[in-house]
Amino acid sequence: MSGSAFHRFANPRRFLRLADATMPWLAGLTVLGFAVGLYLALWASPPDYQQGETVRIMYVHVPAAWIAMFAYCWVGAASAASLIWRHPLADVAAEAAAPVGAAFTLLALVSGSLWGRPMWGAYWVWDARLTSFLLLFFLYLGHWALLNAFDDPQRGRRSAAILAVVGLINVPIIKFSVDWWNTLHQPESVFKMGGPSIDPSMLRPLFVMALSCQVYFFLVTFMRMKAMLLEARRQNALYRVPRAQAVARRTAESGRA
Amino acid sequence: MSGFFALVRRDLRLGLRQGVDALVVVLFFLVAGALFPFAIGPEPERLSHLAGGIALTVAALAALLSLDRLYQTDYEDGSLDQLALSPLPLELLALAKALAHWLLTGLPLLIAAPILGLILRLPEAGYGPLLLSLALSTPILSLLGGLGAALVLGARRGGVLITFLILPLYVPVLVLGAAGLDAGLGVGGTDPWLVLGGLDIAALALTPWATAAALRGAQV
Amino acid sequence: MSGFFALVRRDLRLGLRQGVDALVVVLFFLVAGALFPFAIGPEPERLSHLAGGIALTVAALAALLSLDRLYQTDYEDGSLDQLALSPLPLELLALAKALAHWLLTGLPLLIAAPILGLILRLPEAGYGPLLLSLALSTPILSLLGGLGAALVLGARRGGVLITFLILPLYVPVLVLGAAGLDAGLGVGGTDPWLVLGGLDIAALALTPWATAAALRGAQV
Amino acid sequence: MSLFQGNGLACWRGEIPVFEDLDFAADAGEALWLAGPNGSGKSSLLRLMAGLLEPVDGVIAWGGAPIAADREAHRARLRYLGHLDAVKPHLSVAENLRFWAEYWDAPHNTVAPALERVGLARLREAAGRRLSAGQRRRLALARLLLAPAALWLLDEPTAALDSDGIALFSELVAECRARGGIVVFSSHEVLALPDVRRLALEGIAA
Amino acid sequence: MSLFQGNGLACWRGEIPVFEDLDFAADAGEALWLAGPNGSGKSSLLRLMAGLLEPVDGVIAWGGAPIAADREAHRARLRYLGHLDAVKPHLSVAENLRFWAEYWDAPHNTVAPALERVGLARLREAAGRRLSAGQRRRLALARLLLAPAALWLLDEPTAALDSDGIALFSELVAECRARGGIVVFSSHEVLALPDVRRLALEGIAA
Ligand code: HEM
Ligand SMILES: Nc1ncnc2c1ncn2[C@@H]1O[C@H](COP(=O)(O)OP(=O)(O)OP(=O)(O)O)[C@@H](O)[C@H]1O
Ligand SMILES: Nc1ncnc2c1ncn2[C@@H]1O[C@H](COP(=O)(O)OP(=O)(O)OP(=O)(O)O)[C@@H](O)[C@H]1O
Ligand SMILES: [Mg+2]
Ligand SMILES: [Mg+2]
Repeated sequence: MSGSAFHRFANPRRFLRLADATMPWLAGLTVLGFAVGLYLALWASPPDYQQGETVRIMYVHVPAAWIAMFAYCWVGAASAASLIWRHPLADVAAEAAAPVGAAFTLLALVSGSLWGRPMWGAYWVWDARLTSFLLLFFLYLGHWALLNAFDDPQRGRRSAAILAVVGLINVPIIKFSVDWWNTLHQPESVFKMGGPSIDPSMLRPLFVMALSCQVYFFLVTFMRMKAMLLEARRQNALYRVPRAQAVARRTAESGRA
Repeated sequence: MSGFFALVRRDLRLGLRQGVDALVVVLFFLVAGALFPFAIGPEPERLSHLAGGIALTVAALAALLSLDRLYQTDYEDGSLDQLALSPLPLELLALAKALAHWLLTGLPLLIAAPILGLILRLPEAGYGPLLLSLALSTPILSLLGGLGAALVLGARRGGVLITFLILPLYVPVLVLGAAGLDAGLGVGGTDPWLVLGGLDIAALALTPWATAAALRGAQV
Repeated sequence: MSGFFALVRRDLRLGLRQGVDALVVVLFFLVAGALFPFAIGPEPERLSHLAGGIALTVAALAALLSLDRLYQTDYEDGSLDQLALSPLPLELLALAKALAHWLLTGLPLLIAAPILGLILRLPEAGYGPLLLSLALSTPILSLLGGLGAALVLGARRGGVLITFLILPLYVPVLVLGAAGLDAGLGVGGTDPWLVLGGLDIAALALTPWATAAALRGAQV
Repeated sequence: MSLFQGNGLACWRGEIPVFEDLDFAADAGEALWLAGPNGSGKSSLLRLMAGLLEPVDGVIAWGGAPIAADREAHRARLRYLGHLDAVKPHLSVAENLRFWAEYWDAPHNTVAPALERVGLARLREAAGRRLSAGQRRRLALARLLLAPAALWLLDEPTAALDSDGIALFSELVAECRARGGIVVFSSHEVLALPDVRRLALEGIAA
Repeated sequence: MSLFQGNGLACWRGEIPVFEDLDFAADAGEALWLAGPNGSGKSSLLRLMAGLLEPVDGVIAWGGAPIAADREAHRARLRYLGHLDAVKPHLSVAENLRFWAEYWDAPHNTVAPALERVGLARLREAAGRRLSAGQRRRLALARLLLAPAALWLLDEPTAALDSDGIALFSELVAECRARGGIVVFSSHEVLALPDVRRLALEGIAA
């Protein structure tokens, strides 16, 4: 579709109103949630019997990992919507959420590998879950790189959307194959991630943190969407031209022109 | 439908005319593969165990070499407009392009693979599985590659970008291919190849649509 | 002389239109390198042995990926005529092109190599040699590659043939680089690097002339 | 209500409006000349007509049915000639044309006459990259002769053509119109063609 | 014995003779118009004059000295404009021109006025690939304005230009000649330029 459609139809007053209405609440919830969550995680929860204090990394690590996966589904779904219904809002939703998801993925990777140092004595281990996350991170980066690889933003959005959808189909395949690959070549890690049972005293802070991250995700995404829409509207106004001026004069004279 | 084969024939002729692409691919395949004996130090037993995996990976990288040209030249000299303006649906166009790419890169790699096998001292039993894994995985690479090439049409730094987009998606194929090797060497069952075949069909069914969509997007 | 730097700047800008592009190049190496474990297994000791070879392979891949575009685009859009019609001698033009190419492919690799080493579990002692080998071999890849790219310009048969004499020249370079790794790990002497350094100087001294000649040949 | 017409067309390239609320109409056997300064949107309009671009607003219809409804049919009925000649440097002149013949299912035996007609018979075996600008343009024109099409969309067809070439072009147009075909072309120089409708674009002074 | 002249020139492209025993001569302030059918060798002759091609026979001399004797000097004194516009699609209009200014050591402050002159000031920031054919040609013309050159070699400079563009071109030629520059250009359409010498090529009917 021609690049302009983005501007012509990007007139989502309803979304902007919704965003303005919800964002204060989201912001408040985020602050509150993190305050409580971090307190529970860092002070009010016991150290792990075998991991000691390092277990507290989990309260950052696991929520980050969860949100990272959620965010990718969000991006994929939004992209699919933009390809099917051509609604620019979907484009914006995908474009806005992708970097946030990438950030959470990176957080999971870094926190994980910091965790791995004491656990596995190495910053990086080709553990199935780590690996599939590394790939997820690459998918995010590919999406982002494609978005920015063109002089014409609309072109970038379109390509990135297609890539995101293809990736969405591919993610489960990747996960499956990597797990299988990892069991094929017996992994040398003794520690099993997500051990059988986690003590409730650890679950509570974990969930509070997870919830806060979720809310935070929506907050940042909405903020970015709003900013992008306002920018689009500004440009749109920039190019609005009086119709009269635009009408091409048609001189249909027969005989030699 | 005749348009389909006409396009494949043309791309083959152009590929062989210029000559460079296909041969660069094979040379890279052999040269890069030949690096590893030095890197590992040539202890046969370790090498032979890795040979198949190395061959598969290097093949994947080699196939990427000629990708960014796949649509770019047609895009720049106006041919793509003409191609798009024919009764032949863009999906079939994408398929034809991918097929031509496979014939120009995947096939030569299959032929060169035994040579690399020799260099890497692949055990007798390893050749069949290696060829089978290659034969099953390279088509997916061409199909995915075609998608990548269409996605980056008109972008900067095409080649590198394609690689970056395609490889993460390609990992499952690689894993299955390698698993096939071990299976062939009697480590596991032979199912990896079945799964791989399934992926072949899936890619064959889906990528042309995505590629066509990407090509339409390029007409801005 | 200002023309020299203007050209380098332009090629860099074309390659790295935005900050993103630079990052993409670095990531490209990680993706390509991270591909190997999937085929050859995650066992650390195995990977650590292959790390060097993998890095060099990826280096060659990067050098080749962007090569055919080095002069082709300027040739096709008429820029090459304009470039040739300036006070700047063609030899310096060739040098500028090769330099830009190295800055776009060689340098990022040097930056990415340590990370690659990390995920491939390269032993502590390996980093120095790896970087040194890469630093010494990548410039030759760019210089030789530039020559090859210039030779295929007119794409007259001759050019193509000579290119196949050029590409194999990659082999000794990469092999020496690999040998350097072993040397660094105390397997052999350190002479490989001396030889590489010698080759660097030779390439720097000779390829610009050859490339310039090839470019003049393309003007038929 | 003519055979080929567009109403209230608006076109944007990138994020920039090119023209808005533009109408055109052509009936069988008519020729439409798009005139206007550089950047006024002639090429863009031709791409809209070909379906290579989507109008942001308005509809283009053939025989009353919007072309967006049945793209295959529209593609099959038109021939497009852009600023670029789509000549492959590494294929010979004959190979270049033969490919398009095969690709469009045109009979093989149309290739040689077409080359003859545009005056490239002598260069049949020459590689595409040896052609001069005008010769390349003639090769592009030869594509029009492979099979009769109901609609010709030609973007500056006479660019780089010498006087014979322009005369040849006028003949081709006349023949196409005699067949009942519609010819839409953009051109800066005034071509001596009998009764062409002139559609003047000014573009949007942004 | 004029400032810029060639005697007994023979040119082959590939294995084919294009023209033989061709002479031309131009003095300071003169303009030479190369006319001839497609494939007659206009572009080839311009490439010979620029030193991009070697004549098979004959010599081209500037001020009596063969240009082959001192290529650097000849390159430094001429500006060449080919069929191709040498516009980089991924650089903005301004960046495109600025690069050539830097590359040719022309003062930076010439870029903006040049763009102004050819009417691309408005598109300063637009990427090269967004330009229309004529806008691209105008950008190519802008290169001529970066620094005064003694010799302009222009291959169909007015291709794709609208009437304003052609008027602009005539002005540029007049100014260059007033400076004592020599302008050699090929063109199919007859341009309204005061006293131009016309050099007709027929090419070799091979
Ligand atoms: C780069 C490194 C790592 C990455 C990318 C990573 C990734 C993940 C992901 C994606 C999850 C959530 C999966 C799910 O719940 O379905 C997760 C959960 C978890 N990870 Fe990691 N991990 C990494 C390193 C580590 C390390 C080193 C440890 C411990 C030594 C660890 C312990 C855990 C635990 C305990 C959970 C929660 C279990 C569960 O909820 O199922 N992770 N990790
Ligand atoms: N690169 C080339 N290699 C070989 N032959 C060429 C090349 N370029 C042109 N020719 C041949 O040389 C002859 C003259 O070409 P040239 O481009 O000089 O003609 P021209 O007068 O510029 O034609 P036009 O008016 O179409 O631009 C043509 O017959 C062409 O086939
Ligand atoms: N691919 C593109 N992307 C974005 N904008 C474009 C693109 N092509 C053209 N434009 C812009 O659209 C406008 C119209 O371009 P178009 O090529 O239709 O003009 P034109 O009438 O054909 O001009 P010319 O006579 O020079 O061929 C121009 O201002 C140009 O800058
Ligand atoms: Mg146009
Ligand atoms: Mg010419």
